[in-house]
Parts: sequence; C-alpha cells; structure tokens
Amino acid sequence: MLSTNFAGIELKNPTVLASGILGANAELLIRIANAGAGAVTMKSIGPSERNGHNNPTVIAWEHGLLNAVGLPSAGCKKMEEEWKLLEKSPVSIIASIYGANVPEFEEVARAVAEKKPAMIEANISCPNSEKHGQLFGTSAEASAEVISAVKKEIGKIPLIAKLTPQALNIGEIAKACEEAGADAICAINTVQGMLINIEAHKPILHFKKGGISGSAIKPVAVKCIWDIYEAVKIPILGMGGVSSGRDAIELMQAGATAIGIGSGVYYHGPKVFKKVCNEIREWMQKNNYKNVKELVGIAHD
Amino acid sequence: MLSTNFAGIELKNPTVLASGILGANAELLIRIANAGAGAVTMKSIGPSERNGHNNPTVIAWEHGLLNAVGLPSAGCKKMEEEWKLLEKSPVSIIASIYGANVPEFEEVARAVAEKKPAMIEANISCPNSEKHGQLFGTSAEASAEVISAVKKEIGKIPLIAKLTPQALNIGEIAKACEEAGADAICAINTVQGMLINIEAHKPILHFKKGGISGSAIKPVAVKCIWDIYEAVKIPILGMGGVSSGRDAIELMQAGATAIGIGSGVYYHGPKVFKKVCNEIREWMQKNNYKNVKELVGIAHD
Amino acid sequence: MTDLPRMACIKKIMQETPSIKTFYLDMQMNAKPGQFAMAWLPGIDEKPFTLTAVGKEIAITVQEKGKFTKALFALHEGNSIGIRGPYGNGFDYKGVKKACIVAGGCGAAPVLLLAQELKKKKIKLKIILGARTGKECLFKKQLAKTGDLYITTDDGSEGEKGFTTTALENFLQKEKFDCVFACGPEQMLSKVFALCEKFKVECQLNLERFMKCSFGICGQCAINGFLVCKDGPVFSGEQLRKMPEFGNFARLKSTKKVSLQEYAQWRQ
Amino acid sequence: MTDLPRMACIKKIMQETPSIKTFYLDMQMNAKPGQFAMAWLPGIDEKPFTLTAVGKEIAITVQEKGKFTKALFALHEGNSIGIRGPYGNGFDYKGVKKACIVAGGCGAAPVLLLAQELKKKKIKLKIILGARTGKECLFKKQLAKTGDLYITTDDGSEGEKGFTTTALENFLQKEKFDCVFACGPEQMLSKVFALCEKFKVECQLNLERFMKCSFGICGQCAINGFLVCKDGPVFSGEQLRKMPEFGNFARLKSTKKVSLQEYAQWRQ
Ligand SMILES: Cc1cc2nc3c(=O)[nH]c(=O)nc-3n(C[C@H](O)[C@H](O)[C@H](O)COP(=O)(O)OP(=O)(O)OC[C@H]3O[C@@H](n4cnc5c(N)ncnc54)[C@H](O)[C@@H]3O)c2cc1C
Ligand SMILES: Cc1cc2nc3c(=O)[nH]c(=O)nc-3n(C[C@H](O)[C@H](O)[C@H](O)COP(=O)(O)OP(=O)(O)OC[C@H]3O[C@@H](n4cnc5c(N)ncnc54)[C@H](O)[C@@H]3O)c2cc1C
Ligand SMILES: Cc1cc2nc3c(=O)[nH]c(=O)nc-3n(C[C@H](O)[C@H](O)[C@H](O)COP(=O)(O)O)c2cc1C
Ligand SMILES: Cc1cc2nc3c(=O)[nH]c(=O)nc-3n(C[C@H](O)[C@H](O)[C@H](O)COP(=O)(O)O)c2cc1C
Ligand code: FES
Ligand code: FES
Repeated sequence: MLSTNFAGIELKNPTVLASGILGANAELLIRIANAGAGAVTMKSIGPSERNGHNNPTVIAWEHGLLNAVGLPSAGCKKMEEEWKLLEKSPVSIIASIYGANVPEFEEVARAVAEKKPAMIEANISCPNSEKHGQLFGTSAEASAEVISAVKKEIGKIPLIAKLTPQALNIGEIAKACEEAGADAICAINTVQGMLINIEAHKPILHFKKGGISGSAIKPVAVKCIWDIYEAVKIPILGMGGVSSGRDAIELMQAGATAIGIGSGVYYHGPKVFKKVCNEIREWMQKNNYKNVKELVGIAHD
Repeated sequence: MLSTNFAGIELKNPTVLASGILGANAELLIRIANAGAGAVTMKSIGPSERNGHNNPTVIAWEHGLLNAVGLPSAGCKKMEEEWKLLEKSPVSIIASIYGANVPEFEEVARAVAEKKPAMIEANISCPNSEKHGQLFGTSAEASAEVISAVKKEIGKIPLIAKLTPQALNIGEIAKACEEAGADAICAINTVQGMLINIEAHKPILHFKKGGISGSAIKPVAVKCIWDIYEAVKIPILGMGGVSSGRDAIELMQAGATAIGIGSGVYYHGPKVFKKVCNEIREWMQKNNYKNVKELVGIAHD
Repeated sequence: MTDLPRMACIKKIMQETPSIKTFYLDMQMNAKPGQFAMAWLPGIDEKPFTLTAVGKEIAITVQEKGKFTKALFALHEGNSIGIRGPYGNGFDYKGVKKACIVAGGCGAAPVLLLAQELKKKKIKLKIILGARTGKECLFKKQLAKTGDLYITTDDGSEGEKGFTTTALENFLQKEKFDCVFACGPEQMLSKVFALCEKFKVECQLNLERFMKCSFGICGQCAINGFLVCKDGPVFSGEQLRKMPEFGNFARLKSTKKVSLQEYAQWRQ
Repeated sequence: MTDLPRMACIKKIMQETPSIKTFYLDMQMNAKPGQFAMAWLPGIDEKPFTLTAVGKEIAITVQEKGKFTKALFALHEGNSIGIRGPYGNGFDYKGVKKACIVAGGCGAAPVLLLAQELKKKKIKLKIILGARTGKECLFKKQLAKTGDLYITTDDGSEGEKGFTTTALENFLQKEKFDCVFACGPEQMLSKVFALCEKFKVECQLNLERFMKCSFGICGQCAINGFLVCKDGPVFSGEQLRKMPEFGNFARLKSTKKVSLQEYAQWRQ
C-alpha cells in the first residue's frame, strides 16, 4: 500500500529523512531507518572540513525551527568509517552534497559517487552560508550548470536537485535542472528568516539569519511542489512542515512522490516516520486508495 | 512614551492597520482608529472596478492566514463617499494604491493624491493577481520606475513603497525605492503559499495560490526588515505576524519605526491595537525605555 | 484557531418547496439559532448559509438562484461539500417571554431553529410566514408546531393575500411582544424595522451581505461600521439605528457601494 | 513546544575554587539532577552546563577554560545571560538503596543535586571526589553533608594522593552498591565503567560531547547511535556497552570523528 518507486529506487514507504537531521553519523541514519523511514538522507557533505557557525545554531520557535548550522562537514574524503557502516543500512541512502562552485561540486560528487549511495542530492539551496548554495538555486542557469556537472561525475546514480523556495520562479529552476540531467527534484529547503531576543536585543542565531523549517513553511512547500509538478516530469521529493500523515498526503496531492521529514523529528522524535506512515495508511483506507502512488499530483485538475 | 514620528507624520502610537484588513470602508477604518491604531491603511485602490477572486478568498490555518482576495476595488474614481467620511478620522489615513503598469499607478496616484491622505503606499508587492504588483517588487528597476512615477504625481505627500519578501534581495529593492524618491518602506507583504484540502483534493483558495500572513511569517518579516534597515535611511513600516507587544518590539529592534497589524485582527479582534500598545508600554517600563523611538534598530550592532 | 473547510458528506436531500432543498450533512457542529456556515464547492465558490439543523449532523436549506446554488442542486446524496463555521452571533432571546417571528421567502431558514428553541423554552410565539405563492412556503409544518402560524402569500394561494408586514402591523396594533425576530428580503426587513420603531418594540433582524472571509477580516460584508459576519448577521434595533446603509446600500464583490436594487441586479 | 533562550539576570556569583564559579540566575526551572541547560552569551556562543540549583532560581557551575567561559567569567552580578532548557534525561535512582558517586574535577557539578536528592531520600551514599589539587575540590562542603566523602587529589594536597578510580576499586572490592553514579573526564569515566563491569555493578555515567541544538535534531552530540543531549547525558551500563566510541572517539564541530585526545586538543 505504501511502497513506491522514486526515480527508480524502491521505497517501502514514501517517508525520507531530510538532509541535516541527525545525518552526519551513520549509526544515527541507521537508527532512523530502523525507526521506519523509507530512505535516509545524509547531512550535506562538502569538499573539505568545515566547522559551520557558532551556537545558537538551531532554535525552536512557536511555529517551527530556525537554523543556521552553516554546513559543517568532515569533508568528502574523511568519511570512510561512515560509509562502511552505511553498508549495513536497511534502507536506501541518499547522499547530499554541496560546494561553493562548480569544481567543488564536481570534486564532492566524484568522491561520494565512489561510495555508491542509492541517490545523490545536490544541495543548491542552503541559505546558511555566505558562499554556498543559494546562489545556484535562485538562478536557472547556475542551477543547470551545477546539475549537469554533477551528473557527469556520478554516472548512473540518480541525481536529485534540492531547490530553494527563495527562487522567484521555482518551476523554471526545476525545469532547468531537469533539462540539465536531474532525475528528481527535492523541494523545499528552508525559508530565510530571523528571530530576535528582545531582552538581549540581538538576533538569536549566531549567524543572525537562518532557515525556517517546520509547520510554518508547509504552505510554502505545497505551493513550490505544485509549481514544480506543473513544470517537470521527473518525480519530486517534497518536504517542508510534515509531521502528520495529513501533511504528507497534502504534499503528495500537490505533486510529491516521496516525502521528506526534518523538523518533524523535533516534534515527535524518530517515531515520526512510523506515525506519518500509519496516518497515511489509515487515511487511504478510509478514502479507498489502494496505492500511495495514486495520490501523487491529484490536486491538479 | 509610545508617540512617534513616521516619515514626518506624527503617530500617537506606532501601530498601524495593515492594508486589506477591513479597509475598503471608511467607517470600519474609523472603527479601528477608535480601537487604538496609530494610523490606518486603506485597502489597496486600483484604477478601475475589479472583483477579485471567487471564494474561498481568506482562510485561517494553524499558523496564520492564507488569502487570495485578488485586489478587489471600487476603482479610484468611485470612492467619493469613503473619502468624505474619512475626513472625520481621528488618526492619519494611509492610502494604498496598485496598478498593472506605470501609467495605471500614475492614474491612481493622481486621483488619490487629490484626496490628501496623510501618506500614500504603493503596493508593488501583491502576490494575488496575475498582473499586479509582485512583478515590480521583485525587480529593483521596475520598483524604482513605479516609485519615481508615483512620487511625481503626489508631490509632498509622503510615499511608502510596500515590498514583497519574495524578492531575492529585499535590501537592494528598498535602496532602489529610496533613490527613486520613496519616503518610507513598508515590509512585508505576504509570502506565497498554498494549502490543499486532501479530502476534496483541491487547493482551498479558489485562486489556488495565496499569500501567507500572521505568526508563521514573523521570522521572514524580521529578516526582511533587518536587511532593509541595513540598506536604507528612510523609516520602515514593519509588519508580518504581529499580535503582541513582544512581536512589535522584535520588528522595531530589527529596524521598524512603525508596526503594521493585519492578521492580528483575526486573532484578537480590533482590540489588538490597544493590546499591543499596552504590552509595548509594560515592556518598556520594565526594561527602562522612555521612548519607543529608542527601540528602532537596536538589534544591529 | 483555524477556519478551514472540512468536507462533509451529503446524507439526505429534502425538497422543501419547488425551489428550495435542505441538505443534511454528516458533520457535527454546535451552533446557536441564526448562526451560519460557509459552504464550499471546490472549483466553484463558497457562500454563507444559515444552519437549519445543528448537533450530531447539520443542515443547510438553500434556494436555487445563481451559479453556486445551481451547482449545489446538481449534487446527490453521497457527494461531499466543504463546510466551515459556525459564524456570526445568532439570535438572542434572553428575557423574552412573548415573541413574534416574521419570515419572508428563504428567510424561514434562519428562524427555524430559533422557533424550535423558543418553543422548547415555552416562550409564546406568533409566526408570520410569507412567500410568493403557497407552494413556496418554507418550513410550514415545522413552524406550525412551534407557535401560532399565520401565512401570507403574494398571490393569495395560501393564507392571507398580501405581505408579511401588513400582518405584522395588525398584530403590533393589538398585542405587545418582547421582541420581533425577522428574516427575509431586505425591503421587508426595512419595513419590519420601521414598524418596530413605530410601535416601540425590540427587534432582531437577520441581515445578509456578500461575504468573503466570514470571520471579520476582509470588510466585505460591512454595513456602515458593522460587520454582518461578525457583529451580525442578527442586529438589534439599537444597532440598526446606526446603520443608514440598512435597507439602502450594499457592497458588490469589488467592494463598491451601490443601492440595494443595483446589488440585487448584480447578483442576478 | 519552543526552545528559545530567555534572558536571566545573574543574581549572585560564588567563587567555588580558584578556577570555578557558580552563577545564580533569576529564572524558575524545574529539572532533575543531571539535566542541563544551554547558556547563551549573545554574539559569542552558547554551551551546555549542568544545573547545580533548580526551582525558584537556578545555577550553573563553570570552570574557566576557553573563549566562552572566559567571557562568562568577565560578567558581573546584574548582567544577563540567555538560558534554554532543561535538557537531557538526568540520573535515575529508582530502587537504589545504596549508592556510590564518583566525581572528577568539574564533574562534581552534575552530581551535586543528585547527592542532595539521594540524601533527602535517605539513600546510603559514598562519594569519591577527585581533583588536581586540594583547592580545586568542588562542592566539598556540600557533598560532605550528603554522605561519606572521600577525597583524592593528584598532588596529595588533600585527601588521598591518587585517582578517584583507585579509591573506587577499593570500595568495590569491599562493598556492594546498587549503582555507581559518575561524572568527570572521559578517561576517568572509561575506567569507572570498566570497574563496574568487572565488579558487575550497575552504573550511570554523565557524558559530555560538543553540542549544537541540544534537543536531538542536529546529531552533533552523537556517540554511536546515541544522542548525548537527548538519550543522555546520563547513560546506563547497558547503553555504554553499545557505545564503542565511549572513551575513544568524539566529534569536532565539523562533525568529523576524531580520537578523544584530538578532540581535547581541538578544544584547547
Ligand atoms: C448570513 C447569510 C446567511 C444566508 N443563509 C442562506 C440560507 O439559509 N439559504 C439560502 O438559500 N441563502 C442564504 N444566504 C444567501 C446565500 O449565501 C447566497 O447568496 C444565495 O444562495 C445566492 O447564491 P447564488 O450564488 O446561487 O446566486 P447569486 O448568483 O449570488 O444570485 C442570483 C439571484 O439571487 C438573488 N439574491 C441572492 N441573494 C441575495 C441577496 N442577499 N440580496 C438580494 N438578492 C439576492 C439575486 O437577486 C439573484 O436573483 C445567506 C446569506 C448570508 C449572508
Ligand atoms: C551535558 C553537558 C554538561 C556540561 N556541564 C558543565 C558544567 O556544569 N560546568 C562546566 O564547567 N562545563 C560543563 N560542560 C562543558 C561546557 O559545556 C564547555 O564545554 C566548557 O565549559 C568549555 O567551554 P569553553 O568554550 O570555555 O572552552 P573550550 O574553548 O571549548 O575548551 C577549552 C578547554 O577545555 C577543555 N575541555 C572542555 N570541555 C571538554 C570536554 N568535554 N572534553 C575534553 N576537554 C574539554 C579543553 O581540553 C581545553 O582545555 C558541560 C558539557 C556538556 C555536554
Ligand atoms: C537543523 C537543520 C539542518 C539542516 N541541514 C541541511 C543540510 O545540511 N542540507 C540540506 O539540504 N538541507 C538541510 N536542512 C533542510 C532540511 O533538509 C529540509 O529541507 C527543511 O528543514 C524542510 O523540511 P522540514 O520542515 O521537514 O524540516 C536542514 C534543516 C534543519 C532544520
Ligand atoms: C485578507 C488580507 C488582505 C490583504 N490585502 C492587502 C492589500 O490589498 N494590499 C496590501 O498591500 N496588502 C494586503 N495584505 C497584506 C497585509 O497588508 C500585510 O502586509 C500582511 O498581511 C502581513 O501582515 P500580518 O501578518 O500582520 O497580516 C492583505 C492581507 C490579508 C490577510
Ligand atoms: S466577510 Fe470578511 S469581514 Fe465579513
Ligand atoms: S546537540 Fe543536536 S542532536 Fe544533540
């Protein structure tokens, strides 16, 4: 009932751990896999060791999370042990990668592709560093350039382009990525925001600005997925504010084939994957759907 | 303690009714003024009669509102009666205007300027119509063109440029507006979003996409106001998710001189203005501030 | 605090009169008499309708008029529509011992639950029910069970020939009511109000305006400084006195203020 | 559900040892012994600290080490710092009738409240407190009130010369404890664990890792499949057995996994 196929990869259910959530460590990824995720995404991997920002890096406000972790990474060449442990993962591994420019993306893609993850996700949309990502994700040309360069490096491994909702026309960006060789689109990364502690009169995040995730951005995610679905034929890994089966179904009806969950782990712990799957199943039973694939895009006329 | 000056206009307190909330009718504007707002903004006025979209046009979800009213307007020439009644307003009137192109903006600006509102706000940022607004607000050149054209028509009346958070670099847009003659910046208009009713498998808003307002977008507002404050010298009318004194103070510390309230009226009714003012006053007393002006921008180093 | 339509299954459709149907919906909702809900037909529109049944399931009673109601009439049992609500203030019958209800045409819908509630509270009740013609008398049987029912029709095919307001004037000359509750075409309501003022009787009138948000945000439903969706739809005499637009003006979808005649024409 | 720092005023600063101060903060918080809070110095950083007082006001007890703690030590009474929490699981002393606490250096901080709580519950308690030198023995007086206190110092300037773990081994040879609670440098904890395994005694060790979110989202604080911020900071013997990284590896801010030595060096 819940099993599906995402860009050629079989998933026992459509839920996927979003990148950046507990994903720097192979054993945590496996823990989430065992908790019920259909696939798990690694924390974005960069070309070399990077610390990210000082704390506070992640806070939870009334309607979601706000983070500026700043793309910490051990660097793509210093992760042998993680890769070895990941061989034992009961579900598919999606490796997320970033770079400050096309050569860096190529370098990381090459190193990561050697480890044969099920899929590679190019994070061209992170808002939390001066140099990385968002630049690409808001320009169709720049996005296409990264995607086609990465695609060349990784051969047959399916490539996901992860997009930012800050793009003026996310459908156009998705289309450019599809034409450049992306096998799937992931949307959305976080929405830019800031919160201030008024007693301290200082932004709470050390990096000042950060990315909003969680329930607050669900309508943004639905809208972006809708636009992408209208623009491309490749499947969509939809995410943004999912912490219930109803949320997941909403993103699927907008056009998502698989559903990423990040901040939902904050609200419900790793059991959020089972919870969401159970709720999807119950809803499908009540509403006479046989296969989760039937839900994809049905809100479009 | 709460009295302030916004672009030359004296306000008894910094709260302002946001455009589009109850503002198509003079008597409702006066009702809000009597309820405690420091100034009130009229619903955006267009060049000719326009129906807007079918219902649902406004819905309330868990973390805010979502609307696609679609800029209904009687048209700038069919509002004699409202203008006459507004002469009796106990607070300053801000007239919001829109157009599909520069000549339309000029036409509306001319008609509205004759009525001598305290300020005119050019809505170059509405996401809810195919042709209006957002186009301008995401391009620095287009924004500047509208602003300088409107400024020419309205002479000494202070001009506010209302911006969209969808702009890639809202600071740049604000700067362009300042250079084009804007006397103040209003930020933010709503964030694009969509919600789907999964049982109906249809977007809930008739126009499908709409603008998110209310608490969900407060961090987006804070971030945009921060960026604008760093980019321009003219004052900012900050809005987005304010329904408490703490929210208002947060936007002020980010750089807003005055504070717009829209969706807050949904959560607390017209008494939200008194509530926010009382809460600002109490906080200032507790934290030893004498004048609300002291709060503006203090979160910047 | 959310206001989102939830889909409700149509359990039963009752043909009340040749032009009026009641739709029973599988949704639980508690509401006071006179409160309303927004009914959504995805892809078409969303409109306000008085609740004519509340509790374990709800009902709306609808007259076929324009595009929306035609589409609604095309639905069958088993189909679903979206519902959000309840909205508005509802009638207030605190302290009322003897009441008169005046209902014109589809205006019988909002007063049905009121009449039933007054009956339950053993409040003496006179009901004047008016319609174009006998067959269009809505909720005749149900209302007859709640008090003295007087029927007037434009064509005299049932009850007395003439207007509800003529009947009301006769009653007011003879009897004293604690309150007159009324719903119907605004011209009728306008006359009811004038009569109540003349006879110095309290009144509560259920008004209608084109609505968008229905929760007091958009201003579309304004009558002067009042919001029909939030302050109303039921207004007291005291409020009506501050409403020069009542009986005279209404706002089109564009928010343009026009005469009631032009407003009615626009809706055709 | 929110996790935002709130500013708390420093009410009192106590110099506990030459390198350790306790900061009493004007904030109400209920927490279990062993739980911690994140302390924020705006513009500088945010770090985890065990709560050494809870209830109407809270306290953290801090050793001056790097950039953050230096900045904290520069503050005065009347200054404010940001606090969020409490976080983590805390110690579990259900069913414990006789316990041994081992605290090394600043590790006395997390066990202070535990010792006081055990005393209140009339649980028999032996405490081994270790430090480099006598002057650095943290919470000596407070701990002495809660049970039998044995002090060990590296230089023999107070109590016995030597390590806490030598003392522990002696006790374990002679006595049976329901649980050994310990906090201190990981090398020490590693030895404590080995001793408890050898003598088949239950243990609960309070671990430390570099933290970011502190609420189980970022994965920074992982030890194998465990999160120190959420599953810990207190871990049972059963959990420690599944933690090959314990005593051996930790993650730098970049998330890179390195030996404990390299980790300690990085922090210098
Ligand atoms: C609070 C409230 C409660 C309501 N309750 C009910 C109810 O219980 N049952 C019900 O049938 N309707 C009710 N209505 C009216 C309903 O919302 C619709 O306006 C009506 O059904 C017409 O919808 P339509 O789209 O089919 O027709 P439209 O296309 O809007 O109008 C077509 C025809 O209807 C006439 N018309 C409709 N409404 C009005 C009006 N308000 N004033 C003057 N002329 C009008 C027009 O003159 C025209 O003949 C209520 C309205 C409000 C504001
Ligand atoms: C759950 C938890 C509770 C804590 N409670 C307390 C507490 O109550 N009191 C307290 O003083 N600290 C506590 N810490 C440690 C604290 O968070 C800081 O790491 C410490 O204060 C050093 O901060 P710094 O930035 O000043 O120094 P840094 O710049 O981080 O480090 C400077 C020096 O500290 C040494 N050092 C610090 N921490 C460690 C460590 N974990 N492992 C190895 N070497 C280390 C380094 O070797 C170096 O000498 C706790 C940590 C955790 C995870
Ligand atoms: C703490 C945190 C760290 C994140 N790190 C990354 C990252 O490294 N790479 C990435 O592509 N997205 C990252 N994201 C974005 C998420 O993968 C996801 O796109 C976003 O949070 C929206 O989903 P959600 O609402 O379910 O959290 C991060 C999000 C959070 C909350
Ligand atoms: C129902 C509704 C209608 C709106 N109409 C307008 C409008 O006509 N012109 C405009 O500039 N902004 C309009 N806005 C945007 C608000 O003025 C404001 O920028 C936005 O709602 C953010 O503030 P808030 O979170 O306090 O609501 C509208 C918002 C809502 C909710
Ligand atoms: S319908 Fe929107 S205020 Fe009444
Ligand atoms: S510090 Fe983030 S998971 Fe523990």
